[in-house]
Amino acid sequence: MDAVLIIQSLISGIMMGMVYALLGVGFSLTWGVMHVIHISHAAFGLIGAYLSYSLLQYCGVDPVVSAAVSVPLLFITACGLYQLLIRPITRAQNIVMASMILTFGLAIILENIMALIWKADPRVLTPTYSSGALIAGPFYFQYPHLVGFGLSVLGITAIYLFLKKTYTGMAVRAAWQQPEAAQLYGVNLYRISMITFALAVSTAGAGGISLALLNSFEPHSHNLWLIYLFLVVIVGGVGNVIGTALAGLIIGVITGLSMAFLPFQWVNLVTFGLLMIFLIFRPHGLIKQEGM
Amino acid sequence: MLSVENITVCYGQMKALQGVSLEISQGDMVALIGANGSGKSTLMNVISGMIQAVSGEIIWEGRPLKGLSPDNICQAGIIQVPEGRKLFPGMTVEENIIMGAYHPNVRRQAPESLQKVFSTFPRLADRRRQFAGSLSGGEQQMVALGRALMAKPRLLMLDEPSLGLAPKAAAEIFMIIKELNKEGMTILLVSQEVLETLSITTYGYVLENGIMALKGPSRELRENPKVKTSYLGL
Amino acid sequence: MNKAYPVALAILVILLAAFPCIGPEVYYLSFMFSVFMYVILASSWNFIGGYGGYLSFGHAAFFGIGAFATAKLATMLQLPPMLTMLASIPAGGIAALVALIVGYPCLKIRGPYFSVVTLCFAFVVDLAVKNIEFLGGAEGLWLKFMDIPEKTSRTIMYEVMLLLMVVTLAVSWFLGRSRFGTGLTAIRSDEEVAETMAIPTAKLKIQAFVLSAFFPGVAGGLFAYYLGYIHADAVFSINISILIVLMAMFGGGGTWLGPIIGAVILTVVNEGLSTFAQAEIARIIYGALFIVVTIFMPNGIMDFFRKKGGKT
Amino acid sequence: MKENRIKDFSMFLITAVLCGLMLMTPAAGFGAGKTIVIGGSLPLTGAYAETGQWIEKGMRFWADEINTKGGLLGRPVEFKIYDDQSDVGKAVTFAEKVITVDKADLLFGGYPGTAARAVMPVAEKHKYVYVSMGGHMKSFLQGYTYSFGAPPLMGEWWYEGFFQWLATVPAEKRPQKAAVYTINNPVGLSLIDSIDRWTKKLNIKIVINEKYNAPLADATALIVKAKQSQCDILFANGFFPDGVTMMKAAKALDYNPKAIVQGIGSVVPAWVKELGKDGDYVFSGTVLSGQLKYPGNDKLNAYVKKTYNLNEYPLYFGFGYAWMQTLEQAVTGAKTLEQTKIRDWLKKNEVNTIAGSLTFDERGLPAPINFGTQLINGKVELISPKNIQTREPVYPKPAWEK
Repeated sequence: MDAVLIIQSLISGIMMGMVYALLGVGFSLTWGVMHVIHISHAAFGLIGAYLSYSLLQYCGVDPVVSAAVSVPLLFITACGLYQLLIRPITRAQNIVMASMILTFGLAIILENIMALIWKADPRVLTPTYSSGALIAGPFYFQYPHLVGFGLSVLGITAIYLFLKKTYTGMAVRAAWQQPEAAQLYGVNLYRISMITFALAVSTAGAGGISLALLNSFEPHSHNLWLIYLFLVVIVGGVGNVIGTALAGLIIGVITGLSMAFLPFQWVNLVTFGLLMIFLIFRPHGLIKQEGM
Repeated sequence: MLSVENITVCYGQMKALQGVSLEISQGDMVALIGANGSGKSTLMNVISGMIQAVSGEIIWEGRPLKGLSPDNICQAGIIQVPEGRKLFPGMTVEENIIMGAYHPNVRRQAPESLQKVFSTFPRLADRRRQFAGSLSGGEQQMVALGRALMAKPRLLMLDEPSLGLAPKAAAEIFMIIKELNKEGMTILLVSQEVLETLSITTYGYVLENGIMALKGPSRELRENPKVKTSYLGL
Repeated sequence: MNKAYPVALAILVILLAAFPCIGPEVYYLSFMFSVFMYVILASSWNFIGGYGGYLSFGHAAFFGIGAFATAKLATMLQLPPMLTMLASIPAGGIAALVALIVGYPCLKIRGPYFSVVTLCFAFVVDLAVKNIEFLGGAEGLWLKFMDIPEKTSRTIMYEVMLLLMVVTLAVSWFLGRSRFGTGLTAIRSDEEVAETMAIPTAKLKIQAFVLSAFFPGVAGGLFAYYLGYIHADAVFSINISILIVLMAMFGGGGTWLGPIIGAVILTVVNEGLSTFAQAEIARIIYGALFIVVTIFMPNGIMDFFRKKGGKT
Repeated sequence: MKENRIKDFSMFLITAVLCGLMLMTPAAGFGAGKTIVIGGSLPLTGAYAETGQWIEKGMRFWADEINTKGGLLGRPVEFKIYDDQSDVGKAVTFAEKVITVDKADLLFGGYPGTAARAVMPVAEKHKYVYVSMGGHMKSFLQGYTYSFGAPPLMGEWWYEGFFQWLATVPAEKRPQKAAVYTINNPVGLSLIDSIDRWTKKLNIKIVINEKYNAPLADATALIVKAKQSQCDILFANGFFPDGVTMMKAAKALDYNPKAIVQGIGSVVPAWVKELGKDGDYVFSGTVLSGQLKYPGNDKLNAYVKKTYNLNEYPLYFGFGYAWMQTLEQAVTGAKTLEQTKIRDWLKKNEVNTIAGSLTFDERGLPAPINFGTQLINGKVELISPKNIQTREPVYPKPAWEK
């Protein structure tokens, strides 16, 4: 087994893992802060992907630039959806279950609205640089992967800084760790939940764009994406931003290494098997620490 | 300044508070005592807006508070230090304290307030980067107090500040509370350490099974035979 | 205890059993077959998910294991078609055995982590079946069909599935009232407290998990036979796993009637919608159903009607 | 408690009534009237939605055409199409519904892969003629007598055209080493057979022969391996998503084999539309093509040009149309709607479709049909056999444009 193959496959594995992490980080937040398991999270990611596809196709806007359009758009939409759908179920005895059923329904609706608007044909996001690569010695860094990776690192860093440095971000963490005390110090839980939800949905949009740079997508692709982001979130520890990023890296490394060393037929099996074993031994994810 | 009038609170069929009234005026330090489950924390939470009363009024500086949400009440200047401190365990000491200044009214003065808190509790300044969960009980209570001070309270409500602390730490906390009151802060103190509480407060209320059983100046309450037998163990 | 209640149920079961006698078209038998199947899946998921609060997201794995084990047994032993149906019972046993092995480490994990471990497990089984030729491989397996008229064979399948459903529901009903069930409910509300109350939590959980794997295993065997050709994608689909959870929770988990209501409503509505509306619109209406029900009945349909019932 | 039970029970009754209502209504809708009802299910939503929707369009085009011509046996035709949500179980149930409840006069065919495999026995048991693409060779070896692949999508034949052309290339110019990557499902596996056969014959060494499971998230390692082993022909036996991932990786990693052969990913219109130039020079096969000189193709091309702005009708559109043509001719030929007679007619006679003239053997299959194709300048060109060639293939494949 030679080094070039191993390193090359590690590189692309890690880049891919980070994209999953960006897609997962918002999922992790809504789950941690609001106890809402947001099944339609990946569907919103797919909307981001479709929006940037349309913008590229009809206006020639680069996907990264179009993130600047779709992210705020998703933010506003999510605020409305929160008020309309999520807030009413906060009175359920079991928010986790109620939110899962509700957002599962939402995912079906979104998928079919996308199918009506963009049709069922598969799409590929092809900006001008879509199949170029940066060549460094024997290694190739594919531009779309690089851009997706960059967008992911940027997105995750932004979320991290938001949570760490701003009052609103701190309120999000506070509301999650100790909702009662947070309220006593002036945190409006509904407002914070709305912001968390909207923020999560908009990062999903950015994550969707990144992932669309890597793979083709169809209206039902979100089902597949959901599985990966579930894994990233659980391995990283729910609500843990740094953990999610690390989990993305680890999943990338596992995939990369198994691609290099195993027959391809066994790659997915080994990835899921290892994750299962990992979860059995470290059920709380990489970092068992509440907060970040 | 604050008057609680005839408050009744129900948990399902059970009445937690029944027609409870209480009065606090500017600069006072008032004690609220009672056995476990007598409804002290419930009263605190009603004032803070965490629990809605079935009937009764709460008047704060001439305005009714009923129906306001906790964050609005916080904005009005009523700050509670909850029982068990309820710090944010995954945040550092500094972040915990800064969270006290979350409300936009006080956010601007946060840097100065932070300096002041650190000068009041120098020990916290050394540990500002540590996670709140890793501190000792006494230090945690200081963080909780510091966090409350950041919010510039006009009425500070302390729920069992000495619970679970070593005697020395408890004494220290009471010292600080006394000091705060001297500086002019209005305080409502809930505690099971009846003797200690009644000795630093000016006025006291005694809750029994959700009913305000006794009230009067702390000095008198200390001499009250009923208080003596039930709470002071004399 | 209301005596009219079991009697009414018995009548209902007899009516269902007698349904083929009035000579319905084959489709109705097949459709009822699939309704029964989902009732079995949701109800047996409910043993561990509803009563015990351990939300397994990989229950399709046991369904699929049952299906493939049945097909494999049938082809390996050259069973005649009628015996193939009986082979679904040992196949259910195999599913239960797998549940025992997997459940031992997995049930130590709580909450959403358990859900994800079971999700991974379902993928591992799915991929293992596809990759290992012996287990069926990616080509899938064909089953021989009975040499009797179609209507007769579908009637037999219908009755067998009905029988399996009655057995599953009897177990479910019994669970809800037994000490076993009470123990599971205690685990759901607070496992640590349950432990201090000397409830053998580990044992109960494993038993419930194994039991909840057995019935889907048998149902999977019958389903394989119903399809005539099985492929991993058809029986291990993540959609089936999620659907099972949703059906149970939709109706109201932790009650024996909830999963039945959830399974029946969702199956019937989905089938009905496919008949009446344009494909995408039908799916959108179906999705909206979940949203409306959750908003108006956030604790499940059962709970909603219980409360209404309590008030009147 | 008693109150609760009664409530529970009433819930039960409500559901039962609801259930009954749902089931009764559709049965009432269709009478034996004058129209000929052609029923079945298609995956209109879910994973195979794209395929299903194109098939539906092709079928509806046929129906409009025949209805304007005065119908089938003088009766107008009408479709009863259910959406099976890409679920095999549902496809089977709906097939039974169409046959037993809707009492459809004819059954229409389905889509590739597993669903067709499960519906074929249903058609057989109910003695309904089932004209579809079938589920590759294995499904036609089960002894069904009512199923016809007319034309079939046969993975085992898929590369025939390409290999026949490759055999005409002088030996020294042929590729020497092959990398074969196959998606691990019935479609992918059915492609391997012809590769094995032909590479032996043409003396091409298979250096890499691997399977992968969908989803293929990243193809970097696959391409690096092929590149390092200096494979000069790449067989990417997969669907659209993994096909795209592989093409993008091949270009980014600057892997330039003499030929890239793709399974069925490159036959959908999205390939050209989405990949543009990067999708060029890919070899594949086809059963149908708008460029073949069979009658009807021009008409279909004109229609898709007008309606969908496509230069050539998509494969699955053509399939939908061709199956209906077969069914139409069988019904017209047998002059009846009796299924067994239609079947017997099909076994004995020839049908003329947009895929040419077909006669069926015992298994319900025509003689192997396949045309080699290559994408050149965003257009699917036929390269083999020689008599239908629309363009000389571009070989070896030019290096990637950077």
